[in-house]
Amino acid sequence: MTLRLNQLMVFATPIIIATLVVIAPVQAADTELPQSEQGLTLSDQGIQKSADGGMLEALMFYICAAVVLGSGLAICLSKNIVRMAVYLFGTLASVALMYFLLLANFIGVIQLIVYAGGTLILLIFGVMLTSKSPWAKFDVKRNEMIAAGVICALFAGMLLMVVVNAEWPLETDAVVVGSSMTQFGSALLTDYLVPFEAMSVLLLVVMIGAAYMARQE
Amino acid sequence: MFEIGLTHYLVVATLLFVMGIYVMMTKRNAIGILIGVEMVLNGANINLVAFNRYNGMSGIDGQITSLFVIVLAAAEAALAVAICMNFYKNLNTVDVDHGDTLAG
Amino acid sequence: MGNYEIALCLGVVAPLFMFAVLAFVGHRIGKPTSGWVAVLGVLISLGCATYVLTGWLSATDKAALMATTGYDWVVLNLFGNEMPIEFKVKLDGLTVMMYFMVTLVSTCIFVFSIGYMAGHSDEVDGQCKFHRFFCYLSLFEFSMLGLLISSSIFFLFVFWELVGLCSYLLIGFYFDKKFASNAAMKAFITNRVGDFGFLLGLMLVFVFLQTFDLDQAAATFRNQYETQSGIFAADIDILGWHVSGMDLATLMGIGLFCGAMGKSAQFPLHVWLPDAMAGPTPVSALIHAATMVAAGVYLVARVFRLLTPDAQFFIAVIGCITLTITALIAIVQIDIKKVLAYSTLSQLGYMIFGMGVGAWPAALFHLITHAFFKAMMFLGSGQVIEGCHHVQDMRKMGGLRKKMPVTCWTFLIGVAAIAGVGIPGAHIGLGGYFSKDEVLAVAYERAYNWEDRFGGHAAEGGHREGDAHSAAPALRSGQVIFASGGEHADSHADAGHGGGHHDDPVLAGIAAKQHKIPKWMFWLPIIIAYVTPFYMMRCWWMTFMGKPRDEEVHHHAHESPLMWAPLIVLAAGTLISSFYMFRPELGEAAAHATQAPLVVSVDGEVPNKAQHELLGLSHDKDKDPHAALIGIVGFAWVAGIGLAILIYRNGLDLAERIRRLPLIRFFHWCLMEKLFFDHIYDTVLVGGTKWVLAQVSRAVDTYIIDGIANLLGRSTVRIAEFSGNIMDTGGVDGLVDAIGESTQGVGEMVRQPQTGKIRNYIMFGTAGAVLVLAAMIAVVLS
Amino acid sequence: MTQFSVPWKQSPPLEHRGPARGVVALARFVYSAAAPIVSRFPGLILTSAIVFSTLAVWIHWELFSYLETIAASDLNGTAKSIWGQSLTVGEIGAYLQSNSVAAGGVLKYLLWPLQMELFRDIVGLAAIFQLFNLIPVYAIWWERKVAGRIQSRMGPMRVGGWHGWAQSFADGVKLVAKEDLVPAQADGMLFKIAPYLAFVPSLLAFLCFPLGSYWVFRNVDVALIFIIAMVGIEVVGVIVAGWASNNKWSVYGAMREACQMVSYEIPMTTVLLVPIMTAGTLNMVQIGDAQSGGWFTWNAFHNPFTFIAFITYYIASLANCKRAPFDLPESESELVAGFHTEYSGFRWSLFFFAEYAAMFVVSGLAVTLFLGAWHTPLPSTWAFEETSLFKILLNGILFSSPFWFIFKCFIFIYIQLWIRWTLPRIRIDQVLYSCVQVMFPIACVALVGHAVWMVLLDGSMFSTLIRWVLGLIFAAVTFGFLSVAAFGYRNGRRMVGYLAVKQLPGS
Repeated sequence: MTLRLNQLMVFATPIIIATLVVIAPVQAADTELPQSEQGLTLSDQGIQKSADGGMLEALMFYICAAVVLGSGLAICLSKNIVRMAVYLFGTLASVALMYFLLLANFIGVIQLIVYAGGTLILLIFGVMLTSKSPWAKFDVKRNEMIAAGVICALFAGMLLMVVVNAEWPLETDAVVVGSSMTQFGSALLTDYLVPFEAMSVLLLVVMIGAAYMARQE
Repeated sequence: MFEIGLTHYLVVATLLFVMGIYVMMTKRNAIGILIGVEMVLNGANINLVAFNRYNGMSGIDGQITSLFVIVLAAAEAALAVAICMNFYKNLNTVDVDHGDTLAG
Repeated sequence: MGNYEIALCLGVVAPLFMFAVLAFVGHRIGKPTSGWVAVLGVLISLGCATYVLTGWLSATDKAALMATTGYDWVVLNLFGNEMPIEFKVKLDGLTVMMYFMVTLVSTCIFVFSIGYMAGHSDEVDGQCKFHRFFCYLSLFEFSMLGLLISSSIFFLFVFWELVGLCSYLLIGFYFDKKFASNAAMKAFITNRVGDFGFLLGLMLVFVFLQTFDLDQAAATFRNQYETQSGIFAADIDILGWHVSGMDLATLMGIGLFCGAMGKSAQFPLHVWLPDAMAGPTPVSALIHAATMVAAGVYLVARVFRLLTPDAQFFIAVIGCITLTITALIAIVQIDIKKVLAYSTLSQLGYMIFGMGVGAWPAALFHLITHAFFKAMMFLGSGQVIEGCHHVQDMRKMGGLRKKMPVTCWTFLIGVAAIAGVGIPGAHIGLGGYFSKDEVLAVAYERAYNWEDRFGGHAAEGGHREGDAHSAAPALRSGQVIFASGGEHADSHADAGHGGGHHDDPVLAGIAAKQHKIPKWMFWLPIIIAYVTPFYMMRCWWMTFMGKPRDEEVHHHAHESPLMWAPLIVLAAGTLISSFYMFRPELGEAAAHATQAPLVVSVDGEVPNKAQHELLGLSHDKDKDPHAALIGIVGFAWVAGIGLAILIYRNGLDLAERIRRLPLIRFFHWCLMEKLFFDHIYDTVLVGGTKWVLAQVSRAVDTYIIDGIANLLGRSTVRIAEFSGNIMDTGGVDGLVDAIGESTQGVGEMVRQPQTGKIRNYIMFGTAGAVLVLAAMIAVVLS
Repeated sequence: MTQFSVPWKQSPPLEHRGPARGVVALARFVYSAAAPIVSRFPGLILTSAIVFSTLAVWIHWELFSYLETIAASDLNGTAKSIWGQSLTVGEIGAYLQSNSVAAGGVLKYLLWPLQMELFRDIVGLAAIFQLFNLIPVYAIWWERKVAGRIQSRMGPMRVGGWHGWAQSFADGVKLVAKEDLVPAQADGMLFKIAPYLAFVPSLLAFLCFPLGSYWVFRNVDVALIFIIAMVGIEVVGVIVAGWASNNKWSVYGAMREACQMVSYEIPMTTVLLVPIMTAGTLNMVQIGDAQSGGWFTWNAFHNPFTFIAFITYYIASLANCKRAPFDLPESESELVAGFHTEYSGFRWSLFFFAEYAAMFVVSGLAVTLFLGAWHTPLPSTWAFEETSLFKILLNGILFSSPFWFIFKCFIFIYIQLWIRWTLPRIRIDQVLYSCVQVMFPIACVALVGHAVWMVLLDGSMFSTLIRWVLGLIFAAVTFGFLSVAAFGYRNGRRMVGYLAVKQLPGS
């Protein structure tokens, strides 16, 4: 009977990932419940925490950024399409965590349910439908990779230069109350009604078009 | 250092964006290019939400725009996968370099 | 929402639900069952209608019931002020009565249809049309009830179009037969003509009154008249024709009436209704006799408060013409359904005429009674047609009394009702006896008693309005409005008994403008009142009495219980509706529906002695219109029916001999040709359009296209000579070669980056972006 | 250990090294020591485990609120930061002395760390995690018992003494100890990471899941969408597992799972909008508290459309946690266990943890959104004033408590098991047909109809009538079911034999 240590690490893994989500100020926007009813949830300090307890937020942010950039780099370097999809899952999930950090809960969960739950599965599905050998590798010529790397390095350098040196006049550290469902609903049905309807029409068209294109003759 | 501001998020967004472009350039698999597109869109989205958080006002315009971006990305992915399947049906591969039959 | 509103809405939605069920799974439900599904839907509506009716009749504070809650369907921002289009349930006596009538009649007709369509819904392109028929019927039921409960002209128009659509679908139900589809198209297009006028009127309402709600519109209208603002202050040019004030208001009223003209087939647009008989007979009974064609009258009743005296006079004239010519045409028809169709037209003419002369409750009362007995007669004719296997020619019938007794006697009740059988002087009679009598009584008032009723005290109002003649009637007119029906005083706030409006300057100005209708507009309906019994009796006698003229038709004739049971119900409805069941409610509804500045509503019931004194009317008997009418038209039914029996007593030969008489022959020919309306329309409208189009296209073809072609040809020849001799041999070749070479070279050069690989394109694009960014940064830094 | 000749390179068997050996020894020791005890007092241990865990959470909550009162009473009442410097031990001690609490000297050292949010979160996480582990363990054991009953056999009877209640623990120990096989042709990294991708989301779904109006670890305003997203993300692990196994059956299972999940999330989310519209919020605590007025105020009975929505949601949720009759991805008979054909040992058990946790989650959603979350049929307005611990307990038993929530959830889990062991599996095309052409239209009808209902006749006499009628129908059905079950239980053994004979061919 052989036993491997990494099997026992499984008990640590979910705890770590869970703490990521948990300690993030997810519930910042939840201001309806009075403080006494919070029970185990400490959501009543969510907002102040994002204001003064900067250490934790910084820690969270750096972890998220590390996961985003790490998995992005992995996508760049990987040659296996399914692995790329799984790395993309890491990217999407940690971007959702970043949304939580930015007090955009709704966008975060929408990112999770639409991107990670829908789009990603669609991608993997497409991979399964279109791959002949289990993992076909399409190698790129080295000089192409070098050229692409150089161009992207230049691009990134310039963009970073702009981003870092720019004086953002709007940047404040004001405590912002996170978005609430009410805001979203009213905004979508008043100010953004036309884009909203256009979006629905577009989704219909895309559905029909995709079904038409992917049909089997 | 411990004070996370707008710039931190913008840097992350920029790097993600550029990585997406790199993926689009160097992956010959059509789905790989699609993955690159998704990364680019995510980078843009982080910008939107970050500006919305740090502009000192309590509006949610940036978040709504990013919501639209996400929806569009889903639609685009569905259509792109359909295109990939047609590509595969016609050329029997998903290598986009074989898609140059119209090149002069 | 109150329970009554919920009940009304439920009654409207139930047929819609059944429509959805039949539309989606109808073909699975099967042949008899889908019919019963539709019947279930309409039964729900009937239950709701009964609930509301009982509640209404027993209600003490009806004003409270009328106050219904609405929901803003959409809010238009118009001229800076917000104008909500509100969805709101209209709940008043008229709605309740009509709702009950429609649901009751349509329940009977639905049940009848199950028996009727069993033999008539043949397969078309592989699928049975049975469920489709009931699908359409349910949709029609929904639209009709929605039309009744909608309280804003906008939604009224929406449902209006919906019933038009249903009538189109149902007339063209046998769309595989040419005449049916043609009739459907004819009906639809004719209705469009009317609805165009309706739309114009709607736009005027929208622009000037700036509300679609009926009550608000009426209030605004009255207010604008008082302050001489809004539409009365308007002053516009239409195609150089200068229109202003009262004329514009009149135009608005006439425009709204145009819709009614189309739907209820009034004089210029009446041609579609006879052809609409191409549809199944239950459809003719439900849509083209009882409910939809009456919707026009209902519309006029609803917008009554927006009508100016001129508009009313126009309506009266139209109704008068319609009822005359159609009744005359009906005399000579031999198709049993055509006879009924033309008599329907004539009765509709009566209603519209009554509306025009201001007999608001009388016209609606006639509408309801007519709905019952005409639906019954149509069902009877359907029974006959079904029994005789699609034979509609009355000359082939006869002697069906033995074969289908129930149909025969119920049909006879209908004939009696439409002929206005009754004992004059006593309150004993059948539907038409009361309702038509009221319409005629009002016409008599307007034609003869007008000055006598109002001319008495010219002195009082003299100082109010300019001319002494018109002011005094104003007072009385105000009184006459509120004297109509006894019980308005409690139901309407500012309606005092009698002299409630003694010093109302608004009303003072009004009756001055009310026309004293010319005598012929009273006498033509009288004559028609003589004609009506004749042709109805002729129809009945030719069908049921006498000896069978076609043996095998007579041999097959039969009737089925599923189909004569509704006849019994409708006959009972006829009897009940005749005896003043609906009358008081309508009289009361008139109080609310006619509170308008420009309207003098004369209730058909002539005031009793007390009211005579109250109104200061002259007491002498010959001024009592009813008394007068007894002499004039009281025994018309005896004459008409007697004449019919006399002629058709034994067979058709006597009628045939009469037809051969020289002058009669000419008239008969004209009437057989329906007074040439179809011919005129075909030649003038259709032919004219075709001719104009032909001319235009021919002109374009000849002068423009050919001309251009010739020009091009000639110029080409010239240029060819020129270029061939001079240019071509000259520089052209060298130039062409040069261009070719250079194009090739450029192409070679440009082709290099066009690798056709999308990744390279992305790369180039990014490189370009990098360059642009670099340039921008350089600019910024420098 | 004999060497089989296999086409791929074989990994050499490993000896225990380092901590692994210690862990194995520890597991052996624990089981050998615990077995005699647990087999003695099985029922006691079973109940006391649940009761004590709940009590522990409750006590923590009391302590936290007590500490909050201390912090509120503090003079320099600055906001507590995570590092917890705001309250020193001395201040706590002073407060305790001022309130003359006995044993304050010891208590202050115990109270001090509790003000650290990290510490609180760790405690809460421990509770959640323990719940998350207990539920699948007992659900698996229960499924085996139910299956046995339905098939007229006994199910596990040995391990642990009373009805083999400890069977799952024994299986767990066995699975941990089994060898961790990775096929040589498989994509190793993906193969190893896939079970975690399936396991972690279904754990995260518990973080925002309220067991009671106070019993929620994170009270998020978007909890509902978060949970649905987690249930949906779980599928990624399954697909990756099926793909990485490099096995035809597994890939089929994975693709089936992909179509099924992506298509069934549409009607499920659509009908979930109905209770959201009713309650007007996405916060599950508020949705639950909105249904506290007795059983006829539960969302499922609000109007016919919500009832339709409830049924539709339950069917869609079956497909969503791939239970029968929608268990195509792991159909044993066709696809040899589908996506986890190649898995063994601990990674295999992770999939089962994830699946049973997902079952609990979807049942919990059904209970919270439709069937009056943690409330009893009695209206909460009759509840006592919570003056004493006894009255608190009485309220919990009579009116609302996590016990009721878990109880309802297990009823629905039982229905899932019932369906699984009763209905046959349906074909994949039937699955997709029933989603796209049956359930999605029904869902849309329910949504639109409910919206119209809310606009037109919400709060009218008519709607109240309808609500009562529906509630009474549901109560009658429930009562009938319970009576039948009671009859079956009273003469269960005879009934079982009777059924067995009845079902025999030729009887």
